[in-house]
Order: sequence, then C-alpha cells, then structure tokens
Amino acid sequence: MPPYDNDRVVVELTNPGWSQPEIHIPAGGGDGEPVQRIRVPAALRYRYNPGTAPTEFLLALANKKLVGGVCPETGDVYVPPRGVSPVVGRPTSGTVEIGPNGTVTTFCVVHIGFGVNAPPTPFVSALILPDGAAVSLYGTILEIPIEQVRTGMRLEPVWVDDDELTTSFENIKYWRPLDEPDVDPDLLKGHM
Amino acid sequence: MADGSSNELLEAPLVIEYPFMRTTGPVIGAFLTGLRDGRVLGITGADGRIVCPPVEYDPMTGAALTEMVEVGTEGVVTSWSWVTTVREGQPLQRPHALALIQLDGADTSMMHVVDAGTSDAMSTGMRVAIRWADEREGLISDIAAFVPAGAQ
Amino acid sequence: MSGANRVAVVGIGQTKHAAIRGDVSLPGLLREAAQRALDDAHLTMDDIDAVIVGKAPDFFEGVMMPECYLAEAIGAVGKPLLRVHTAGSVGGSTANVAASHIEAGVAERVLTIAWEMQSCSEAMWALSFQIPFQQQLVAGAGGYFAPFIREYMRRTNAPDDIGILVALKDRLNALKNPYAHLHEPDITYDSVKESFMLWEPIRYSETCPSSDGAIAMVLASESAAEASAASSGVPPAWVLGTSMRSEPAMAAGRNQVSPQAGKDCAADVFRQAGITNPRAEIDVVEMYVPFSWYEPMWLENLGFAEEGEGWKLTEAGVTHMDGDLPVNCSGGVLSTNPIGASGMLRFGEAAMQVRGQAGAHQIDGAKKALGHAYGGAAQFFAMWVVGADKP
Amino acid sequence: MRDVAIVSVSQSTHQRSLDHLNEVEMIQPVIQGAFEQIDATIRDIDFVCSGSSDYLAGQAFSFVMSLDAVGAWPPMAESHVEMDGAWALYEAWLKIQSGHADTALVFAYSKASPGDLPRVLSRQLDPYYYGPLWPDSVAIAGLQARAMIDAGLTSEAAMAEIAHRNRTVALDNPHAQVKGSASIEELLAQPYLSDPLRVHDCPPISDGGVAVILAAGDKAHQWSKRPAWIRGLDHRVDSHNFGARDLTTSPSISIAADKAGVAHGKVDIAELCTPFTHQETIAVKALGLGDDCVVNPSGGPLAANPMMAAGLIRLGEVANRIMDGTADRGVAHATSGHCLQQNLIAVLEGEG
Repeated sequence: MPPYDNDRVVVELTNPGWSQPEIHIPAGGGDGEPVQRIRVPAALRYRYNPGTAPTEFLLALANKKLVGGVCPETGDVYVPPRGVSPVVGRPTSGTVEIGPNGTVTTFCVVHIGFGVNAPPTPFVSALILPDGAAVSLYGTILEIPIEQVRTGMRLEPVWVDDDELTTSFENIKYWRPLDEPDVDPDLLKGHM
Repeated sequence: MADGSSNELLEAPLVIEYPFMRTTGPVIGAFLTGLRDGRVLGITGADGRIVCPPVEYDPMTGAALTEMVEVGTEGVVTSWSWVTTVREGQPLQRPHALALIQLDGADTSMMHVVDAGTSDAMSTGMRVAIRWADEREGLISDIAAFVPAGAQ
Repeated sequence: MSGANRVAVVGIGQTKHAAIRGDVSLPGLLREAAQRALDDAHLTMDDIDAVIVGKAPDFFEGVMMPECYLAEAIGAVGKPLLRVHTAGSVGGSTANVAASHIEAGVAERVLTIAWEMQSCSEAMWALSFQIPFQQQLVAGAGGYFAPFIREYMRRTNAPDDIGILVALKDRLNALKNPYAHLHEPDITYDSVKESFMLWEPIRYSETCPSSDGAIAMVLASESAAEASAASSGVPPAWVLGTSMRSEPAMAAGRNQVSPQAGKDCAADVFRQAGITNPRAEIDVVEMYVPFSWYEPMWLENLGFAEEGEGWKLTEAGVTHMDGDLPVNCSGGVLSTNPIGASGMLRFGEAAMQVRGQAGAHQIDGAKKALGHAYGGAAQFFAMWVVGADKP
Repeated sequence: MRDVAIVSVSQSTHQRSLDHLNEVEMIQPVIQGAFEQIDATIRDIDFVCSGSSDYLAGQAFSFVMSLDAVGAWPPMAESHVEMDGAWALYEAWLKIQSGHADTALVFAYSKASPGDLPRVLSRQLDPYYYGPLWPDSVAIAGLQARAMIDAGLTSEAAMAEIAHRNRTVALDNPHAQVKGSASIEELLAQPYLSDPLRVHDCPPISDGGVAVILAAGDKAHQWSKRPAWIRGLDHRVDSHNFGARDLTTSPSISIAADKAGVAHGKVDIAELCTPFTHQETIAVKALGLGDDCVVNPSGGPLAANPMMAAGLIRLGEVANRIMDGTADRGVAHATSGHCLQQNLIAVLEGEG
C-alpha cells in the first residue's frame, strides 16, 4: 500500500479544533448531503525547451556521451550543465566530455519506487560522480546484490539499445559495477 | 571538446495536470449546495449589502460573515467583455461574453459567462437569467451559463 | 540587532493540523490561525499595519499567487501584503521578513501567516511531475535525501537506530501538543523499527506526514509589544536575532551532510543574539526535522555538537524534554507538516516556549530558544533566536 | 530612515519568446550587466532578493535554479518573493533599513512564452467560484475597461491614444518589444481582441528579466555620481472580489501614493505598470499626476511586459532617468493580480 495514503482521512474535529462560525442558511434547500469537498481538475499545457547548455547535454546523451559545463574560474565541470557556473554566477566556458564511467559518492536503498520506469523494489538509488565531473548525477545501480553496494564503488552506465536512443536522461537504463578498485570515500566528500 | 553546435532546438510538451480537491467550509459549501438544489444564496455583508456569490469574509472590512440569504436566479449585466478566442475548460466552447452579473436581491456582481450568440446582443444593464446544467453536482459549473432573460 | 528597532512576538496562533481539514475552506484555514494570533495578542485586524505571508510552491494548492485571493480572509485589504517563497525554509523566512518590517520602523504591528493545504493535491505529485527530457525521480522525494543520511552514518559511525530514537521522541512529544497532526499514543521503539522501510535507512515512521495547517504570529515594536503584553498578560518573546543563508543546489565542495549555509546562518544568528556557547545558552530548540536523522545532523550543523558527535546527544537523551537541550517538544515536522507552515511552526513554537505558553510541552523557565528551518536541496536556511528578556 | 538608492539597472531586450534559453541562461547576463555598470561583483553585495512565479513557465521551484545565476558561493543572505520584483526590492529595502545590509541585488524574470499566458493567469482567481470557469486575463481586463467606458472615464479612442503614445515612445527604448504605432484611426479600425479591447489595448507577451542594485548612503555615492534615492516606498492591496468593488478606481494606489509622498513635490516622470490602456487612466488619476508629468517615457508594459519583472523595470526606468539627469523626481508603479488589485508606489529623487 502506498504509505502516503495511510493518513488521508477527513478529520472529525475535537477540542481544540475550531471551525468557521455557525452560519444561518435560509430554509428551502434540498435534503441532500451538504457539499463539503469538491473536485476541481486543472490542466495547464506548456511547451518545454531545456535551454542551450542542457540541449548540448541531451544531444550528447543521444550519442551515448556525457558532457558537462566548465566553470570559467575554477575549471570544475558541472553536470548536467545549465549554462551557468553556480559558484561564480558566470556562463560556463563551453562543455567537455566526461565519464561515462563514474564512482558512487553515496546511495540509498529504495523500497518504494515511483513512476513506470522504477525497477522492482528494493533497488539502489545512488549519487554517481562521472569521471572528470565535479558533482554527481542520480542513477539506479543494478547487476549487484544490494548489500554489496558501497560508496567509492566504480560503475559504468548501461545504455538503452541504439535504436532506442533519444535526447533523454532515460538513455542510461541503469549503472552496473566495474571491476576496478574502489575510490577512497573521503576524496568524494565535496562531489555529491 | 564537445563542440557547442546546439542550434537544434529541443522541444516537448509539458502538461501540469491534477484533480485538485478543495474543502469548502460552511459558506462556500452552502452556496454550492444551493446551486445543486437549483437556488442561489448570497450573504449579508458588514455594511448590510448582500454579497453574491457569498464570501466568508467581508470584501471591505474582512469581518466574518454568517447570514446567508436567497437571491434571484435572474439579474442585470453590470459589465461584460466578448470572448472570441475560446479556451479549454471554459463553460461555453463558442464565442460568448464574460460578464459581471448582479442577481436580483444582491448588491454585488458575480462573474460568469453569457451565451448571447454575438456581441451585438450584449449590453450593460441587460437582464439575464441562469441556464442550469442538466446534471448538477454542487459546483459553480452547475450554472451552465446565463442567457438573455426570457430566452432560457 | 544592528541598532535596528526591537521586535517582539506578542501573539501566536495555529490551527489544528490534520491530513484533511474537512471543516474549513482555504481562506478559513488561514483565518483560524490569524484570529487565534490576534486573540492571543489582544488585538484585532484593525490594529495590524501589514500582512506578510509565506507558503511553498503554488502548484501544491493550484492557486497562482494565492495571497491576492486571500486578502480579505487575512485582513489585508488596504494594507501592505507581501508573499515570501523560499522553498521549505519559507515559514522561517516569512517570519524574518515580517520582523524586518518592525526593525526597519515601517510598521508597529504586523501579522505573519504561513500555511499549506496539502489535501488540495499531493506534495509527492507537485514535487515530482515529469519534466520532459529530465530524469525521472524513480526514488521519490525521500530518495533525494536518504543518500546524505547514509553518508552521515558512514562519516560518523552512528548506530543505525538513532533515527528511530528521534522519531519515537518527536511522536511522543506530539502527544503533549493538542494541535499536532499525528497523535500515536501506542507508538513504541519497536513499532517505529518495524514500520515500512521506504528509503533505507529511512522508515515510514521516520518521515513527516502531509498536513493541512497554518500558523500566524503578531510581531510588534517595543512599545506596541509592551502595550499588548500588558493587556494579554502574556510576556512578549523578544527577537534576539534573525538570519537567512542560501547556497546553490550543486557546487563543487558543497557539503550536503552539513551545509555551509546552515553553519553560516547559525553563526550569524547566535552572534546577533550575543550567544557564544549555544549548547549552554539555548534552552530549547525547534528544528526542522522532516526525516528523523536530520536531528543529529543539524545538531552538528548548528554548533550544538562537534562534527560527528550529534548522534551521541540524541542517543544520550539530551534532546528529550527532560534533557539539557530539548529539541522539538512540539513533536516537530515529524508529527506535523503543512510544508509552507512547517518553518514558521518552528519559529512560533520557540516563541511559545520563552513566553511560557507551550502547555504540556513547556520547558520550565525557558529563556532563550532557537527556531530553525531549511529547504530546497538543504540549501536555504532561516533561523531566529527569541528570548524572554528584552535585549 | 536610511538613505537608500538605486545605483544600477540592467534589463533584457524583451522578446516574445526566448526558446533557446532556460531561465538561468536568460537572467544571468542581466545580473552580470548590473554589476558591470558599477564595476562591482557579487562579493560587494550583502543581500539578494528575487521575484518570479513558477506558474508562468510551468517550472516548479524556478527560483532555486535561478540562484545559480547569482553565484551564491560562499553562501549568501538571500530571499525570494513569489511576486513582481518590485516587492523583492521592497524586501531588500527593509533589509537595508533595518541595518542588516548596506547593499542588495534585486532581480526578477519570467518566461511566459511556454504557456498560454491569458489562461495561466486564470489560476490567480478564486479557486472555488472563478478558477473552474477558466476566464482569460484579457477578458477580465475587458470587464474593467467596459466599466470605465460606461462610467464615461475613458473611451476606445482615448485608449487607442494611450496605446499610440506608448508604442511611439518605445521607438527610443532599446529594450522594448513593441515599437512604433499605426495612427490612432488605423488602430481603431482594427477588430476587437476581446470587445472592448483591441490588440493595442493589451500588453505583449514577453520573455525577459531585470536586475537592480541598491546601496545605502556613502556606498551609493561611491557607485553612482547621481544615485536615484528612494524617498518613498509603499504598497497596498485591494479586495479580490471585483464584483464587489468599484473597478474604475484604485483605492490601493491612492493609499500607497499618499504613504509614499507622491504629492510632496513636482513629479517629472512616472513609469506605470498598467498593462492595459484603460488602466493607465485609473493609475494617473489615483496618483494625482498633473499634465506636466511625462507618463511612461519607456513605453511601459504596453511596449514590453515580462511578468514578474515589469514592475521592477518601472523602478529601473525612473532610476535611469534620474541617474542620467533627465529627471529630478519620478514615480514608479508596480502591480500584481487582475484589475490592478495590488499596487506598489515608489518615489525616486536625484540629489538636492
């Protein structure tokens, strides 16, 4: 059962509950239950354009590549790039290819997944630092027992089949372990 | 270096959609219940004016209001504009008037639509009447539209 | 503070918080809190010079800039009305912005209200509807924060039941707070431990609920505060310091376990309040803890414990009501979470403590209290220190 | 009260649609522009406050991402209002008045192009009675215009004249989106967009942003030869119930004008955030402006109307004319909600 629905009951108020003041309603209404709660659907439709730097990132993803934006002052590579270095407020000076392999910087075990793309639970959701990047991406780790997942572990992305590649994050189906030595977790502290 | 040749413009639809649920409290609930029952309620304002649709708090002083009264189902257009570009969700999917309508017995106006056919049929001061929805469920849309009085 | 006019809290009112407040409309919810705050201050709407409101994203309730619609309900017609939005910290930020009206001398008495009616939609939806091209958040909202909790555990070697202790304490404290959303008299260590694991290490009973609720406060200048207190018989809570700090969501060198913005904000607010040893000088803390483990994490971030030592305070019972640094006597966010209001509830509960108003969850003789709020990717912080004695 | 001034103003060249930029990419050069004008950096700033709305582009937590454009690292004292940037400036001004800051960066922006703006703005209405009817913002403005016309307070010709003047002066505004105008007769020959409003009576839909830097006392003098001192600043809200209030007047503008001291001296220029032609008439009257006051020398929101920024731009336009010496005293106005429900008034003055 989705835990978030557990407590969704309309309360019967007791002290110190407080209702709006008693009102006087003129006689003559019907004998149905008074309206207490209404359902008002709303749909808003937008066009979505990701912006210049994210577009570069998405086009690269369609070619099974990861790119990040370079901070003009520190040289740190931000992924996904948004066009601006968040630490200096200046445009990133171009994009560079990073990864695609990476390192787990931290993770959790998910027992309640959301959306149609969620793998069967439990699964590991991790922050993964692509090689050459300064910050981590979220990703799912499969092909390894959950209890063996650890910070510092090396990973590679598993891409969708070539004929399914689109300009989408979903091109990376998940990440799986590489047979490489772990990275010292303390070196990853500022890169989550 | 990946080259920055992103002249390509990526675009996709983004839909933000939800079936919002709203608790009504006593005053709004009584008004919507009234619509379901085929009558219109107003509320007596701090200055004695009858406010319709009824509000919980006086529009000028903010005082909590409690005395609901029944008003008419016909009234007078106090202002209007003509909607030519009809949009999703509007009660009438053809050109119509958006109007402020002061119902008989009320001292303030309600915003709703008038199904007048053409803008030539609209004028400030014209009398209009409620055309009820076929199925009423306790929503503002229980008033399907207003129509020129005598035409409903 | 900085030579500005003194500010005090003279009225506090909150709603009964619940999953669905089926008895009130959206305006009625705000009004309930506002009227209680005014009654507490022995004032009326007419006495108020400005109204400052805050809530989390408009998508939650499906009303854009709802303060315009709510103007009458909160007595704002003909007055200044300001709407703050700083993500989860908004309740705290809103109180701070309200205080700045008095400090700046543009108002004598202001009403500040923060709220959320989560029953209008679902926060899980509003926080995670799918944006084209972007990554689907298959892990949900908790999946965003749980990895940082795991990293905290890794760095500190904290025992894995510290979160259970926090959840149990806060939910038991909530039993002493009649306004709290969750009242679970049968809760036990084992029931928390056995509750559904959501985002390991976070269990269901270690997460906050979704609540409808609002809180309002009346803030006043020194002379107005003394007049109000003389009338109401309840002493003011003097605002000894207010601070806000923000940092980017992602930055090389960011420490998401103990963000620099939180450290800077705490240092600033304690400096303003003349506090050099917060552990010794602060009597009670209302801290924004939406997931249990954030209590030990914030104890360190706020300077109440050395780095890596926060969990030891929790484990030793220091943060219990009978400990020497009680945290979240109200039951906290873990028991009540109308998102936009949750920060101001922390600020308001802190003020209730130094006014001696907290009833069954009162800490006797509380003189100085910290209210704390945070939001976004643990990147927006707002805090205030309130005291029983005029600065 | 401390002496606080606007010392730098930067804004976008507003456009109907900036599809290739995200909001961060759009606002960053504007913020950078405000710094470059006074040779300052974010390190010189004590407080940052911004204004934006998630509903316009359909971006939840839009302001979280736009913080990247500030470069808030190390962390900064920062806040955000879900309002026009003019109210962000108000919050920053309070921060300076209370002594917590001497300088502030204020910015605001929106991309309204991704959505159907007139429909999106219906989400501001009473969610029980009016939201479910999805009335568009132009038709709602039409109700107010009709009330003005019926009361004899304006006419379609007078409204066209206002449009003509604003669009014509916009030729001299490098940031404007709608520049130049057909003759009044030609305008009046156009069909209605939403009777009684024609296209020229309505604002364009714009993407864009604005950034302003505030400084107190000596710091203002250091950054500007002739700072635009904020001598009065107040804002007020009217009832949301526009079926219960007189739409032909604006009590909130009148109160704010009185509190801000508009009448305490000659007003050389006024920049009014009146997105519909008939609203200029309401605002001019409520402010008590005389015939010798130049109204909307920039072309106002009829020439470019980036939501959430348009009000702060009005303060910036007045400040620029004071800083460059073309005006000594000016009034700026910002608005929020339908039918001028909420209004802010600022009085700006040069030295002396």
